[in-house]
Amino acid sequence: MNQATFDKERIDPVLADMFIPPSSHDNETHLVASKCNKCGVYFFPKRHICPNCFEEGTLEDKYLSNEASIYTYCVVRAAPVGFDSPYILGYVDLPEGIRIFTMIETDNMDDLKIGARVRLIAGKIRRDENGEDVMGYKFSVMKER
Amino acid sequence: MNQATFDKERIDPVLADMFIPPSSHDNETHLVASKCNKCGVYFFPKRHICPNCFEEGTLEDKYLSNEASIYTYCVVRAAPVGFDSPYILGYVDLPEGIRIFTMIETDNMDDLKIGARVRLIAGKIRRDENGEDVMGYKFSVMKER
Amino acid sequence: MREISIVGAGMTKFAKMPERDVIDLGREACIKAIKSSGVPRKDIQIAYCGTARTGQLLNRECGVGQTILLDIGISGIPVTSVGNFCASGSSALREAYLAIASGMYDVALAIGVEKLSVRKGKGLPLTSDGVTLLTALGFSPPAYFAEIATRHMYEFGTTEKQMALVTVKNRGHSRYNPNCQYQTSVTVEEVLASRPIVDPLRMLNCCPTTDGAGAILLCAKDLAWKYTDKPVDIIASSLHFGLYEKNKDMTTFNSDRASGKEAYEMAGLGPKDIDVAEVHDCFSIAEILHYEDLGFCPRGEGGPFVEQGKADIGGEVAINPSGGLLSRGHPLGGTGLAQTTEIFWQLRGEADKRQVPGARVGMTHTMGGFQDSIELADVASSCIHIYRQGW
Amino acid sequence: MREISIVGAGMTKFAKMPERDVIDLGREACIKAIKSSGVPRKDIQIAYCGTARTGQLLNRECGVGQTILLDIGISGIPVTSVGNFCASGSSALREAYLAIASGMYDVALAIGVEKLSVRKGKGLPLTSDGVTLLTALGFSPPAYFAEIATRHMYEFGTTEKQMALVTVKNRGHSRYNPNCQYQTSVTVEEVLASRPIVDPLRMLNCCPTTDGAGAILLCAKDLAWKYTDKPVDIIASSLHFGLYEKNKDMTTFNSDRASGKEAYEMAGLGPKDIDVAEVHDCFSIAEILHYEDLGFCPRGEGGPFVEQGKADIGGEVAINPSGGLLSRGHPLGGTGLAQTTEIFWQLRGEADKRQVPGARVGMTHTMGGFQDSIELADVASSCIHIYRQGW
Ligand SMILES: [Zn+2]
Ligand SMILES: [Zn+2]
Repeated sequence: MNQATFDKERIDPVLADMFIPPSSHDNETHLVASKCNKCGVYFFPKRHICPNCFEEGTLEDKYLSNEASIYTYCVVRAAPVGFDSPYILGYVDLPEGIRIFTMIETDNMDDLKIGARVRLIAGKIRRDENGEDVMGYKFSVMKER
Repeated sequence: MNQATFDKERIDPVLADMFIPPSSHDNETHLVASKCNKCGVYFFPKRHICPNCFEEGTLEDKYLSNEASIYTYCVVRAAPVGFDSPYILGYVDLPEGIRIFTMIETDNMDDLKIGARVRLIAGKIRRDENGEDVMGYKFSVMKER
Repeated sequence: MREISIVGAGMTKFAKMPERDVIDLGREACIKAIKSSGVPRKDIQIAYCGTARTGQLLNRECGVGQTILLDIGISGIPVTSVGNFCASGSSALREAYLAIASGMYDVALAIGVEKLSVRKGKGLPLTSDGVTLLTALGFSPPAYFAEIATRHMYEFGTTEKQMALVTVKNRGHSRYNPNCQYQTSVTVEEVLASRPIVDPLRMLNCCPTTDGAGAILLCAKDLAWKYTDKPVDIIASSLHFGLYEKNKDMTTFNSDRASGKEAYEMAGLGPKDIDVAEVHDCFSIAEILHYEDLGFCPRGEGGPFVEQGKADIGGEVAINPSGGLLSRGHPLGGTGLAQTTEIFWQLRGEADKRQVPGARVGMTHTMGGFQDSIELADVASSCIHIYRQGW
Repeated sequence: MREISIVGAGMTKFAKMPERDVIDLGREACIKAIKSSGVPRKDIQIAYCGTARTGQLLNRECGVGQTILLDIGISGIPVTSVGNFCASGSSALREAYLAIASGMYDVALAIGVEKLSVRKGKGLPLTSDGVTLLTALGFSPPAYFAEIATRHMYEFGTTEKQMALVTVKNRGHSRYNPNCQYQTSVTVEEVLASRPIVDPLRMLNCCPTTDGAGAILLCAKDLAWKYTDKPVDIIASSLHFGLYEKNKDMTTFNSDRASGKEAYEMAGLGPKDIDVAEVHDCFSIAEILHYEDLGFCPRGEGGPFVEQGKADIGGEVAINPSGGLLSRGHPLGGTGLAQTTEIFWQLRGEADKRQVPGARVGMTHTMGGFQDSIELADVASSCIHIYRQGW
């Protein structure tokens, strides 16, 4: 998604601290994780204390990789209020040793499979009570080359 | 309260099964209790099974006495939404061996004391969201003769 | 530890009952449990009440147990509310069990109840407590179990037909259980033609929304003979919060494996010793994982296990002879003690046309609940009890 | 029964903290309790979390404990939510105590937490769970305690000044407790001039709305020495649902009398043996009744007891040296384990300027909750623990 079309005002407040949307400085979307400078482990979303080291002050903000692969997925057809069905949910594996729950989009349902490569984007997640788009991060299935 | 001025439509649904408001047949208000035909004990509000006898089918509907005496009381000055402060709450003792929680009204605060005689009436309890009166039962302090 | 026996059990019919409240349901289950037990009410020394959603749905977060007991003439004893998502009723049983095991109490009552039919959003999946982040991204419990199904199908070749067969088996059992919300059989074709909810799960792969209650009277085993000549012993009680790990294998529930392992060790038994089990078939794929996680079959063989009839009454182990959650419905806090009631009846030979022949050892299993974790996936609780004929 | 000791305790400051959520509060209390204890996290085998209103206020009815623990790297153990109105935190401690007493677990964590400042109706009295009928008639907890006050004044000549002196005493203690919401002293005149809430109770007779958490680490006494050379033993734990009776004397709480009697018997001690007690002064009149119901003075003499300084630090028994609910505030599920934390510090001599000299035996007491009963009046739960220096 081009930053020109991305309205930061419409980001779901619940997700706001979890990612950096594209901007005029940086056309990429970034997930913001905590990395422990003692044990080296990443956590997403950010944590208050490293659960391994159990010490204050070992966590730093880090961007996660923007490419991942699908561990599993499903297609939601009976959607919660505000979500347009069908939509895809799944878990994707990142190189930092993290698997995260996310919405997934694809142009072609045939490309949706376990192991498929996906790329982080910012985009519409749902509609609010007024029918306006609510934005967040999600992953998009990459075209095979 | 005269039945002519009592609007049954405005009875709080939560209290509706607990009392009979005055009508053209009967100018009195009545609290409807359960009486166990086995152990003889009264319960108010009505119960589904006698807690003493623990058998189905021993309970019958009975009207309670309309006069009682104040066991204790308080004057509410910080009122919940819909209630007009100040108002009086208390526990009153009935001849059937029942003490019940109720709103109390009086023309003269000097008459409000432990042991004072009170009489059952139907009347306004609170206002709903639209400011309309919501009706129920309460007790009124009787003039000393 | 002290040996503990169940001496009475009772449950309401499970159904959508708009005219009945949660107190009314709990009262009926308690009256049935007490009257079936021969235990005088004055002997009951402590009670626990399991609920998962009465605060949010009915503004009754505490005191449900107290109100139910007051209604049947019991007051003055310790009463505590217990919550653990779908294992809330089972957790109430477990706290009652621990209270007797401590030696401080001899006779306890466990209640589990819920009224789910009042929730808004009819036809939409029930969400889990406190999962704000997940919900913002479109999460629901059926989506979670559908993701598990996708991966299980990928790794082990599990089929939609095998998932359908779980429903077919359990709905078949339900024909003989008047306490179920659904009491009719269905075919594989009907399951596969039912409304898609979250691919690969369809409506008939999902348990329905229901109201209901169960109650269990238990006591120290040495007192059980005062009340009954057919006590059912609780020989294991285990509970585990999910073992949340990075990159956890999602085709298995660590929590269930941990609870199962502990329960078998405590009972001194193994999966082959279980004659009848009521397991948490909230979705048909869940029951397939439970076969594996509870050791009834090897990893990945849950699909063939149901397909070959090994989970039937008369198979290797009778799974969900009551009809399970898929037939009875799933009123969160109500489910666990309905399961225990079924096993109580099964082990006493009182299960009528759905009786598992020769059932001597039984198991109940509830699990569920989600943490608001984007990164770590498991369920928030898994509770297992093992029971044996005590006479 | 197994002997049980507390080896760690922690609490947050109690205050209105709009920027902090219930998980954040619970995490801080747990980290403090664990770090104060020397217990490695892997040794913790079971946990209970007490909350009373997180479902209704925060849509988190189950799983608060799991989420807190996940945040500090603990998963896979049994975790259960416990509710009991104002005694929810104390009930979590009690379940942890029973779990260890059963012999099934050796080390347990009890958490109590609540975030009340999010509730709507600022300045209005907090209502109780599930009291639909009472609420329809204008009920609120301060009204109930005001009715008790009216009758107590009538029967025993208790005065508004005596009630004010409870507040004056507790607010006086609060000056030395940095964990209290209010940390300033007040005079009798200020109490009597404060805003009327429900006659005869005024604003300063009522505890404030607050957020906060406490956490307690406990273990079998024979293991305590591994972790600390100053364990605090729990020598009694009792809980009672009100004894709902017709025409019950409302100047005494049957539930408190039952819990007190049982706790003293279990401890083998009497009221004279208690050096320091944290009791449930939700309203000043309540503390006066507690003096009587817990046996610190005869029936009807609670007013003179406080007036004569017998409840002061240095008096017959130091009541609420922390400042009590009247100073600390009362976040329902948070209160009980803040009380236990205070007693842990008092018995270890770590209570700084509010230290009760020579305190060896302590008590905590929480009570509250209402049933939707027009006819029968009592509170829904009363929970008492007695503690003794364990070294
Ligand atoms: Zn670390
Ligand atoms: Zn009777």
